[in-house]
Amino acid sequence: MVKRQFDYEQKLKDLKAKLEELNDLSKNMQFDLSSEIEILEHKIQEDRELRYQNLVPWEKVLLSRHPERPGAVDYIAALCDEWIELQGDRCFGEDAAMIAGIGSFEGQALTILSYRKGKNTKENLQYNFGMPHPEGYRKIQRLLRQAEKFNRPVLTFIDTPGAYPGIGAEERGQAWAISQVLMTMAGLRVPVLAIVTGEGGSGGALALAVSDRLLMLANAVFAVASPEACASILWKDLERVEEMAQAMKITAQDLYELGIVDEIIAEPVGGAHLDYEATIASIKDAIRKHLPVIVGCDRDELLARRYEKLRSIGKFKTDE
Amino acid sequence: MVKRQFDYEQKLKDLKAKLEELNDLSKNMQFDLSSEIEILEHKIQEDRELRYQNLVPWEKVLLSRHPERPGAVDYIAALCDEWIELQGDRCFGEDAAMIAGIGSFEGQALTILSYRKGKNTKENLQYNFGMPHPEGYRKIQRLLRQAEKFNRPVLTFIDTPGAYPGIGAEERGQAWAISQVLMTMAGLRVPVLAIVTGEGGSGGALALAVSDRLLMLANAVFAVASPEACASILWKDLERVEEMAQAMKITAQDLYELGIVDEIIAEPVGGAHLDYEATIASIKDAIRKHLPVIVGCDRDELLARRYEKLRSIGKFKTDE
Amino acid sequence: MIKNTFTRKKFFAINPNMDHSQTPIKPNLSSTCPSCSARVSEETLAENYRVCAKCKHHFTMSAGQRIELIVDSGSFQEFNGGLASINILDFPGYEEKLEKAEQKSGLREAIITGYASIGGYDIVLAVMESDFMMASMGSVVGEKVSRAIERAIERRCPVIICTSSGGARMQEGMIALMQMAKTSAAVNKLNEAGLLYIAILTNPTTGGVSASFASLADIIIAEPGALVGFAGPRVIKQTIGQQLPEKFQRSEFLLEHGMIDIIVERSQIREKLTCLLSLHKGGCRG
Amino acid sequence: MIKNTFTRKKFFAINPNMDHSQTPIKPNLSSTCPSCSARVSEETLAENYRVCAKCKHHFTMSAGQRIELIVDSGSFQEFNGGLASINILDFPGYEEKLEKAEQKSGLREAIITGYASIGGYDIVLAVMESDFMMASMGSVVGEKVSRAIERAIERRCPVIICTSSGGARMQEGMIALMQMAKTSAAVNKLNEAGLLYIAILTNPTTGGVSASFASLADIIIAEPGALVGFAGPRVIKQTIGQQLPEKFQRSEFLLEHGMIDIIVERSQIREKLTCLLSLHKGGCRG
Ligand SMILES: [Zn+2]
Ligand SMILES: [Zn+2]
Repeated sequence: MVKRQFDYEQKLKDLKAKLEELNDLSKNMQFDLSSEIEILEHKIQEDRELRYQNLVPWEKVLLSRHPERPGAVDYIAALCDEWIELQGDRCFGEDAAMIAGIGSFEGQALTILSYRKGKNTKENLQYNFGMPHPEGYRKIQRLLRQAEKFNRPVLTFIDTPGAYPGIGAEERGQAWAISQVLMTMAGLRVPVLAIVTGEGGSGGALALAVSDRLLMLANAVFAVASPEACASILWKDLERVEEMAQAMKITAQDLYELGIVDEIIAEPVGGAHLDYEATIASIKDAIRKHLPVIVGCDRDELLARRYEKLRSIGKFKTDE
Repeated sequence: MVKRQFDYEQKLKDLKAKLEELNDLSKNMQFDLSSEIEILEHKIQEDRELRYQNLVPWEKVLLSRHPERPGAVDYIAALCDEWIELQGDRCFGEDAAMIAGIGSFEGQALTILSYRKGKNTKENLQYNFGMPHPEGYRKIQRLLRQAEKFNRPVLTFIDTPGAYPGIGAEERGQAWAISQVLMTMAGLRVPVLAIVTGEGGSGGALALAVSDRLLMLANAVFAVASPEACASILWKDLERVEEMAQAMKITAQDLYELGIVDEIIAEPVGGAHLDYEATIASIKDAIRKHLPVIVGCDRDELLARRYEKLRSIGKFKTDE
Repeated sequence: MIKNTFTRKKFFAINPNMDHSQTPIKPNLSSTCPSCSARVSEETLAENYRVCAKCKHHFTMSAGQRIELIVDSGSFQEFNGGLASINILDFPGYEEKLEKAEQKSGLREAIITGYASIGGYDIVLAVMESDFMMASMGSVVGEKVSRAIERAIERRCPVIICTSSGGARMQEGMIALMQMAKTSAAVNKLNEAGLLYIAILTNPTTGGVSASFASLADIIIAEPGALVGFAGPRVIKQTIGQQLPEKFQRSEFLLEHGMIDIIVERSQIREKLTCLLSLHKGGCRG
Repeated sequence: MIKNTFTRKKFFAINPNMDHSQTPIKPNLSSTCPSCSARVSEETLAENYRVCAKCKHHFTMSAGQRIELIVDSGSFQEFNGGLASINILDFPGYEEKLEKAEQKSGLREAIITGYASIGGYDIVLAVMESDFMMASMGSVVGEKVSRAIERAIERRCPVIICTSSGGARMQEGMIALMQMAKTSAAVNKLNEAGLLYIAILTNPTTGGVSASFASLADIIIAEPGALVGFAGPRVIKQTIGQQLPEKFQRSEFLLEHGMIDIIVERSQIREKLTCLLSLHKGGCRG
């Protein structure tokens, strides 16, 4: 049976409740178990930390998709002194699955581009579960060119199951819209900082990840396709999704080792959704560390390095 | 009663038929009227030439809209040794009301962009009477950028009642699509030669007229809006359309005098539709004359002159 | 920064030949809201940015009122106020129309241009006036928009244009149509200079203005409920022979269809503009 | 111009370790057309560009056959033929899949790249082979496409890529996905160099290849009836829970929706390419 929810916290809560009951009961019966209980509580705490240090990839997938995980709107609100959302692709529509605009982070104006997920059913429907249509990518494309016009650095947040697979999306050129963003970001003459904050799924997520620095929250994942899709396509067995998640090397740690991710941003124990403030503080620190470096870099050099970074990804043998 | 068709040729034909009958009849009756008839025929010929030299603007409107008038497809076929049509806006659709592609005119590769009208009902429906949707303008926009990439001069033909006024066209940003083409052409770093070959109606026609040289066939017209629209809006009287056509200064001759058109291309007596070969020969001569000049011009100078030309259009008084 | 050259109420009296300050205040003391039919006094309207308190219907604003609404008090300094139209084509009745428009609007033409500041940021501002021949674009509108953009390039400051227009001015024929190309070319120059251009689309913005400088801004703001489109709704209805969808071509419709960035109420406009100018460090390339 | 290095039938045997020439000719002497169910002999197919004479159904072509179809006889000279995949992630069963693919296709990887000429014009050519793991894109495909583009930039000649792909190669995980960005970055360099890039989309071109270099060409040609799209039809059907329109994601549908320039039949492709190359004076910026 595949785990569909990461319920460790719930189990812990149950355990703690039991402990409390035990304590109450023992007090009633005039036993003094307080020192034993203290030891138990300490053990639980230790176990919890250990547990979160040893999450298996599938558990991270579940954490990265946690409905209460902070999203683009939370980060933008916390990061920006000033913020104006800009909408529309100037061609066909406004795609609510992506949020975009100009914000000021500690005095630095940024074009901020992100996917947008909901925190409840209504929002999820409104934002199409963070799955963009071509209009979303064309809005991004437009605002990338705008950022270039004003020499304004770009910050992106990545958290999406992927581009929406629907009739309209294909009719209006999903593939064409995504490839244009990829190419534009590869050659964009302003610094780009990208942060994977939740789940990064497939080419639809990659569109915002072409950057000078790619950072990743510790429990975020980034995959060529969802482990579910891979398990069902490659192994014709959806039950083996946990194994697939392991095989695909999708965690921040794996991707750091593969040289795709430049730095892992720590999350509070238990995951970002348990402590927004701490998560945001980590993200702020990461931006403070990386943004000035790429902003200060000569543009031609920045672009040469960005190309070199992309160009060097891939491993193969040569026998000629 | 407003004239809806320019039927001079038909009347002439009737007259000539009558003359023929007269001749036959007189021969039957052994009268020799041949010299008188010859004189009459000569007079008719003289009158015809005079007539066409003195067309009133409304008659030119009717001629410019003649269903058999040569169109983009005819010019392209006659001009190009090689030709490849390119389609699509890469966003939403292919608009058959515009034809675009790459052609070779006497060894010079050109991006050719034009409206496309039909010559019969079926074609007219297929090409939407030459009235583009936003997709048409976005196809043009795409191919203008392509021309720029390859440093390829642009040749345009203008013959349209205007952009299509429909729900879908507005939904998908007709105004936005047109303005982008205007701006792109104003700053396009390749030479642009534009020829008004039929009717040029409103902003939808202007999109392809922003150029380094604007030429016009002698019976073509170019108007801020159709005389019908102007008469009905300004004078609330559709019957005064002939008068309006006069007042609006829409003929090639008027526009040459106003400094908007750079040169008038002669048409065969009776209009372009009566002699495709002669019309095409005139157009070829005009291209041979103007294209090398703008192709040979330094790009910065070309752009400066194009801006200066546009910038200088307009007359006003200043009392400060 | 140009400041306090005029008192708040008389900011527009640059052209000594013309005292604009008389025009905005209308003699009738109350109006009926065309949207909800509520009776609203001119005083209440003036206090509430000419927005119906009941249904949020945005009443027409004169160019003068709009300038007052958005710029720092007393900062507006008009330029090119002396440009006026002539009857280029000898078009029947044009002079009379111009005269009437001048009387109705109190302006020389359908647009006012000048320097101003918003939130302390220097800008070049252009505001169209629909009381002047439905703010149709002829030589003067095209020229003043182009000059405004060129002045912004000289001073390296942002351009803000409040649009409203019925389209190209038919009485100037092709000369009027060509102003679309002229103003679009000017916006292209502004882009090359890396300067910010914000358009504020107000009711109605159609035809040649919508298909040139109005839709070419970096950031497009629209007032709630404003009608914006290329073809007018009447023409479309005639052409297609059917009813138009509700809210067709209105700001909310345009936002949904991806054509504008943001809808801003009048009460918020100055603040939003200040924020945008601040985010663009006044409007120059970083 | 590289010419006559090989005989027409053996153009691809660059890599001495591998004799591609064995693979295209299949042992079975006749097939059933999957579209009209007609019986067609392999011989007739070969004569007719592997197109069903009855219904114009385009049978799959091997990369070798395709090269033969479009380039000047004997002009193809392969490069980077020795690049081969490794199991970067230790993904279970990947080595076996690679081995099987090699056996099935007779190729080392899902793409062949090289110099060639068409109508006398020098080009760089890349052709994908769907018999190799459905021409999925991993490190080698990404690398060979990027190198091909870089060689074209060096030689200042055009690039032509015949695509067909099931998407990114899952067995290489994110490394495979990043090839989308890598190849798109290479196309960007090609654009900056002002060089021509023509894509020929063949059945099927989906996923990561469709959303990267395949859709970034200056001129996009598609074969009749080719399926091209980002999401596969099965995924879409599952997601939306309804039937897909007929011809959905097929070339004719894409043309109508503005995504491709032109549909070209196999019998016309060499001629069209020659014309395009001629119109681009070989492919360089004027
Ligand atoms: Zn009201
Ligand atoms: Zn068949």
